[in-house]
Amino acid sequence: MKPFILAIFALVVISFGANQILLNSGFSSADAGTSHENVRLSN
Amino acid sequence: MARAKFLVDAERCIECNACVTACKNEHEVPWGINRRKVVTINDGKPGERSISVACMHCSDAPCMAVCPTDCFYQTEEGIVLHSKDLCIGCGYCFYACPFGAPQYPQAGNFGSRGKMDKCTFCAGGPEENNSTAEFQKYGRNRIAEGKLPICAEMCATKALLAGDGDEVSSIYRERVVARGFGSGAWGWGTAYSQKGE
Amino acid sequence: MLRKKTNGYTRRSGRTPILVNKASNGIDRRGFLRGSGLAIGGLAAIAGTGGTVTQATAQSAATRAIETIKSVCTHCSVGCSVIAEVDNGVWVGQEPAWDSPFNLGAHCAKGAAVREHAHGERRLKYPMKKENGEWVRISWEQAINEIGDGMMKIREESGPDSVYWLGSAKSNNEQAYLFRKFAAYWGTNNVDHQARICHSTTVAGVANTWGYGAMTNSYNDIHNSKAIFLIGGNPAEAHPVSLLHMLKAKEENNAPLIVCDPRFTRTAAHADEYVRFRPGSDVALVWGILWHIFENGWEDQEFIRTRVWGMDEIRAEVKKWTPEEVERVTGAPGSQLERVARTLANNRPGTVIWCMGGTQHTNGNNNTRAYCILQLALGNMGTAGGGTNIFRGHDNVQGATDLGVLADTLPGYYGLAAGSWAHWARVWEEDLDWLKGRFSPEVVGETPMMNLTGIPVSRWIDGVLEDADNIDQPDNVRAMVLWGHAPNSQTRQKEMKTAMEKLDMLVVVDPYPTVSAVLQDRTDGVYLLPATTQFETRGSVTASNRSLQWRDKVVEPLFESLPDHTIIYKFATKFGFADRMFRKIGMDSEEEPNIEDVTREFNRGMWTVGYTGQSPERLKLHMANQHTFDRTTLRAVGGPADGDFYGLPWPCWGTPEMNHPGSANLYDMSLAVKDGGLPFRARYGVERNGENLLAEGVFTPGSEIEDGYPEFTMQMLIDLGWDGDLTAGERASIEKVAGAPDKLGGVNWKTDLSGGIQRVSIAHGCAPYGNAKARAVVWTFPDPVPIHREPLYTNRRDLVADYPTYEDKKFWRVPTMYKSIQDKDFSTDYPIILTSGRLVEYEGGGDETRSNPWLAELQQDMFVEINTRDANNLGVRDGAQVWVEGPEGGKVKVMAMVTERVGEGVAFMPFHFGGHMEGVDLRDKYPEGADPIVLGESTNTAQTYGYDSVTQMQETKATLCKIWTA
Amino acid sequence: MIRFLSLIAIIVTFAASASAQEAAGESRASTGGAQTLADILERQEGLKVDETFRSEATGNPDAAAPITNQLGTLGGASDPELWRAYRFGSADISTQSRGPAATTVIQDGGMWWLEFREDTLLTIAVYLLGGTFLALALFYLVRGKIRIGGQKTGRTITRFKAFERFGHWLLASSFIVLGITGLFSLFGRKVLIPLFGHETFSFIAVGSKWVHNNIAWAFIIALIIIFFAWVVHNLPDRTDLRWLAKAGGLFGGEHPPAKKFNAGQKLIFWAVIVLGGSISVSGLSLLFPFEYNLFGHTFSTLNSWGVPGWFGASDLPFPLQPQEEMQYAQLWHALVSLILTAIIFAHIYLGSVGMEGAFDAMGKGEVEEQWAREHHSLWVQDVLGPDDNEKEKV
Repeated sequence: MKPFILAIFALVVISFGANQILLNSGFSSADAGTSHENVRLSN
Repeated sequence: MARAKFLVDAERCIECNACVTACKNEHEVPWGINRRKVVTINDGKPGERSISVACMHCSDAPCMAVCPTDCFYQTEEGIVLHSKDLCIGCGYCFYACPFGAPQYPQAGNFGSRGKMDKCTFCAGGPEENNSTAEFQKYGRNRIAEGKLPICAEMCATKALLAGDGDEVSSIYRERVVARGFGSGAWGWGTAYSQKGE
Repeated sequence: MLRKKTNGYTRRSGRTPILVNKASNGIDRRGFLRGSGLAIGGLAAIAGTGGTVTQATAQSAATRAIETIKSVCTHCSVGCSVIAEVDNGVWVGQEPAWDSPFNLGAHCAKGAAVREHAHGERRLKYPMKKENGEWVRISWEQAINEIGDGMMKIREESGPDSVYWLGSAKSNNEQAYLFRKFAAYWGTNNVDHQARICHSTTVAGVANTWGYGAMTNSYNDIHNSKAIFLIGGNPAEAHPVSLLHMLKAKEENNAPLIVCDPRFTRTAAHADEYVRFRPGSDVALVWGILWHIFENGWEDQEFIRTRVWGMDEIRAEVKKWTPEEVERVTGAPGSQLERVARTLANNRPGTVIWCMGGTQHTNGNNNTRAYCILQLALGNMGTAGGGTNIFRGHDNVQGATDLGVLADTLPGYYGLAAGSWAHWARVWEEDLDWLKGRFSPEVVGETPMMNLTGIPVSRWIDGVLEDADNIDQPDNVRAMVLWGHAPNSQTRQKEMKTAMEKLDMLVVVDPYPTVSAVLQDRTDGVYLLPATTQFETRGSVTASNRSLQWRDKVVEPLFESLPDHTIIYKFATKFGFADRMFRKIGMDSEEEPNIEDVTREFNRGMWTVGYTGQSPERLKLHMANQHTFDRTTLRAVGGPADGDFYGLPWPCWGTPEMNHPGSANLYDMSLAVKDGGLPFRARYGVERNGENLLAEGVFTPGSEIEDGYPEFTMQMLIDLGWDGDLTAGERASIEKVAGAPDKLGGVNWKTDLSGGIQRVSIAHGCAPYGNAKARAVVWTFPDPVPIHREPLYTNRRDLVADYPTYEDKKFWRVPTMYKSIQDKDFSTDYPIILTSGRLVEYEGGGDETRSNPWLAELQQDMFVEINTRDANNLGVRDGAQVWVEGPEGGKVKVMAMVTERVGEGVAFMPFHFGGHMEGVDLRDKYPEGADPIVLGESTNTAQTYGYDSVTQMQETKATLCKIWTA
Repeated sequence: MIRFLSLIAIIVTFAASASAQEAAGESRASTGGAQTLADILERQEGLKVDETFRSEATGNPDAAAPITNQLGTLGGASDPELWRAYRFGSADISTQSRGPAATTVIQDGGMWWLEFREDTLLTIAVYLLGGTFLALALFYLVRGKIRIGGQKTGRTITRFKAFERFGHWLLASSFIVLGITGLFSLFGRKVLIPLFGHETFSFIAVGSKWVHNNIAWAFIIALIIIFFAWVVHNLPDRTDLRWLAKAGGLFGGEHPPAKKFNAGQKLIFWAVIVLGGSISVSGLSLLFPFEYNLFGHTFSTLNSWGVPGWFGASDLPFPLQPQEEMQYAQLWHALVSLILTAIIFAHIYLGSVGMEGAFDAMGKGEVEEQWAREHHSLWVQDVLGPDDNEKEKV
């Protein structure tokens, strides 16, 4: 049964990991709609 | 019965983007979200014409039909609004919308596109009229104040008309007659088909 | 499911269906709108927020009332009213200003986004100085003291002329007036502002043609035009709301809209006729049109006979401009110009509109006079629907010009002469000798520095860089004060960088750091002082049509910023003449002068242009009753301001008590002077070479002199026996001005502080300034008859021989090159013509608008427009990065926009960008958090030398460049 | 003047759209190229109307007055013609808005898509999944549990290493969750909202969407693991033919010899790899909207091969507007997922209730030797070498 438990665990880890990565990889519309070399948005 | 409609007079639109900034100003719309946009045909060439596009508040709105959580509703004036509490940001309304009106805080990553945002015809949302909650989620509710959408009200050349459809169309008719040329009516048939009425 | 109107989530308490208010005041508005063709559709269904307080509905109403404050947009010269909704001091919303006759609720992208000023995230927040290369925050006191001491030191060593006071078209009238007065008290004529590089050639050319250098009619009056001839302008982007009025004429009068421009602009996209011509060949083009008019006898002979002098000399010149020659020079086909001429002849009155496309040339004054002559020939002057509608640039560039923030005049265009100084000294109740003492004792030729024209803003860098022996002042400019000026709006950026670094001290007074903060590599001696925007103070502002509007304060000054007049007071105090300068002006607070008092002070002195009747009270009355003014005539129909023209467009003669309505359309002889009518001004004497310069038997209604007449003096009143009409008080005042009985007759309508002479002459139906002809030939100018001259940097070497530029000369204190540049041939290395212009989202140097996220998002990349054919020949793809280099070596790295908008061999760049220098991003040089959202190369880094032969206007519309992929 | 221009344009358009002319016959000419009564009636009946007479009437710049002429600025197209250009996506459009599909002014695939999605797709789902379920139930009743024929040896042999089982379970668990959450978003509005109401369902939907989008990565990873773990054992060979011939002995009779994986398992394997792969790819294009457009290109290729023709169908739509790309991606994703789900039903059946001793393979990894001999005789020989009993029996 160990591999099964392991798989479920991996499942959870991968899901949360993926979500974190995607959230912080510049997919916000603000990022997408910005010409980065000429623009500074953040304050 | 009033029927809220937009109409763009391309003979008049000068692509000044007042409608765009007025909207951003009125509703504090963040960078990257474009409830309204101005598109130009034949830019820089003879025949250059522009129109201002936002949610057309269709009679038979595809977004309402497709929404998996059924978060849209239509007011008595035919204004298509939605509840950000119910919205799950799946993006389906964007795929269904003929005019590309829905906007999302997250461009990519379907996983977290965030709550959909779109033109409300300045009619806010389901919350209490002019409440803080309503303003934060949907922006000002001008309709409840007896006013009309700010984009049309501030249009530099009165090219963008908004309000009761009969009113708007008769105004437009007068113009075309005065002009003696140029039928600039746009999007009417597509957005306001009689289907279901 | 689909058609569900409501569901569980659609509770809408107290909702108001769109049509609820329809029955109320919707009807009459709609009625009006239908008539005016400005119908705004469903908007008719609105309860307008006319009053001062809007009851916000639902919850908000329960807790508070939102105050609505009326101001005026600070971007262009249309003068759109801004309705600000303020909630406990916070600017929370903008409403359309339906009542404003100028914008009827409309705004452009900029006007619709002005509320961002109240956010001011990227504003300059407190005084700063550069210390060993770092920005350091300092207190106002420290700033004023350090700057003041530094200037005193320079004054000791090099004289007052070594400090340059560069003012602004962004000031309101009161601040502009104080600024000019301040420069006078400091003791220099080295004071100037943007008008120099915007419409100075218009002011000079037009004023010397018929008297006043301003828009003769109004945006609204275009409603009456039967034809619209627009040259060198792109109002669809630069003055978007003016299109509201132009399109009305186009649609309702079927007035043909003719656009002449090297670019197929967004305005041209709405034109009936588009004439593409080579940049810098305006005179040739206009003469080409006039050629057909004269050939076919379409000119208005009677008008010319009675009201124009010198048209024969023009005919002689125009005769040379056959269709073939015109096509050779301008590239515009003769057949088209023939049709344009016929259109103009068949549709009268037509209006002529021009902007910086016509003014910014080495022969700009020729261009502007040529446009005027076209209208004179057609007899379109002084009539509703006609006139020269010159669209000014900045919101108050007209006012700042009128109030003399210029190196060559005092407020009211009083020239730099003993008499003028005496006049203003009387207004200021200042000791003239003390004032003289403030100036450098040096003399240039016969002229004392006090009367010597200063260095124009376009040349301040030469005032720094030029060898001191070559300039007509004791020493170089050593301290530069940029008070509301974007340096990137000026050509020769690289030389400006050098100049900024050579200065002892660089002072920037502005709501934003501006490019001045980052252009130079100084490690110290730079001060940034935060000024407020016009929404944080109050005062009057003059729109392009000469109407004055009153701004109320919307919000308190942000951060540590102060209004300009307060900063002026601080400096005046530091220099020890505050009590003298403000002796007639009350104080709102310890250091803030009372704005209304300032208005009243210039009311007492601005007789020449009739800035005397516009008291604060009258202006506020107009703002409060905007709805009573007719949208076309601008005249109030009933109401408290009954009969007035909106904003009392100058000249508004006499004292406020005289209640003159202002003059909506200049030189309109169909109205009596007391009702706003006027003839042409008698400004150039009564005769020239034995020919009469006064009008021939034409005069305004009710004029007791039924012929031309010179400008009024006391002597004239006496001779006419009208001096008896003067009140005792007026006579006393006139005698006081005269000083001695024998000088009494010399007092004239411009120097009489009582306004009596004006009042009496108008009472007798006469214009105080006389009744004369317009002059088509300005014998005092380098080119009495406007002629075509090739740009300094021209790609048409074959034309240089026939149409050479001027000889090099020295004027405005600095040596100026013409021929010595044109003699060199750059056309092989730099084959493409480079021109520049505006974008709708940005304004001026753009520091303000590029800091506004709502605008910045729409224009994030500086670009250059290249014609498709050129692009393909150069191997440039749309969207690619390219280098654009001017013949003086300045180059910019920008994005290519391949388009048909520009013709073959022509490239265009907008001038609003800054913060990049030759490919280098200067963002990190801005003070923390004060960098604009969008930065980009300034076109002026590549733009070149070249200045108008009369006004030193910079040449930005016709130079050369080469382009290659980066 | 403009009327004149548009007239020219319309005439020109006629020449251009001759085909449309024939289609509509005289009547269209009689309306001056505008709608005919027939068109209107067809549209009202929701029939497909040939729009070419409109879509091609978008003016003619070549017929325009040169720019140096009066009205040359209008560019040879009347406003109605410009609107048609907008409407049918043939306009040369620019905008300062940077959002996705910003230059698509009108796309009309939406209605078709959403109707297909909530009618056809749902029907397919019901029949496919329901059908498979019933079939298996029926099979169970008829065939019952497939027991181990011979005497149990009590000895076990290792069938799957821990790593293999890990991969399998990662794939299995993620697939099940994805399947369920996927069905939520598909059936939510029709089934769950009426049950739970809007707020509750929205809450569920938010969660299931989050889960669906993020577990997807686990699925993709697992897919890769099992592919490399088992691909060698799943290459088809001769034994598969015999196995298939005897239908794997599912319906009684001798169990045909098989290696580690019998043909049936191989089919499952490849189904999972191919369909699962396709689901992953279409899923990615849904995860990153408008980033990867799969269908426009595919369709044009298929058209170029004339594939639609083989089925007597008209060409597949091309080019596709951005939104349409996403619509097809969504439909494909759902459709293929449903098919795979059905297949996996069968797999789960056999791996659990359907067959005695099968589950241990993935559960423990150890299988009863006798079970192995019956179902994977050849594999057992590889592992243990020939067995004596075998000879005696023969």
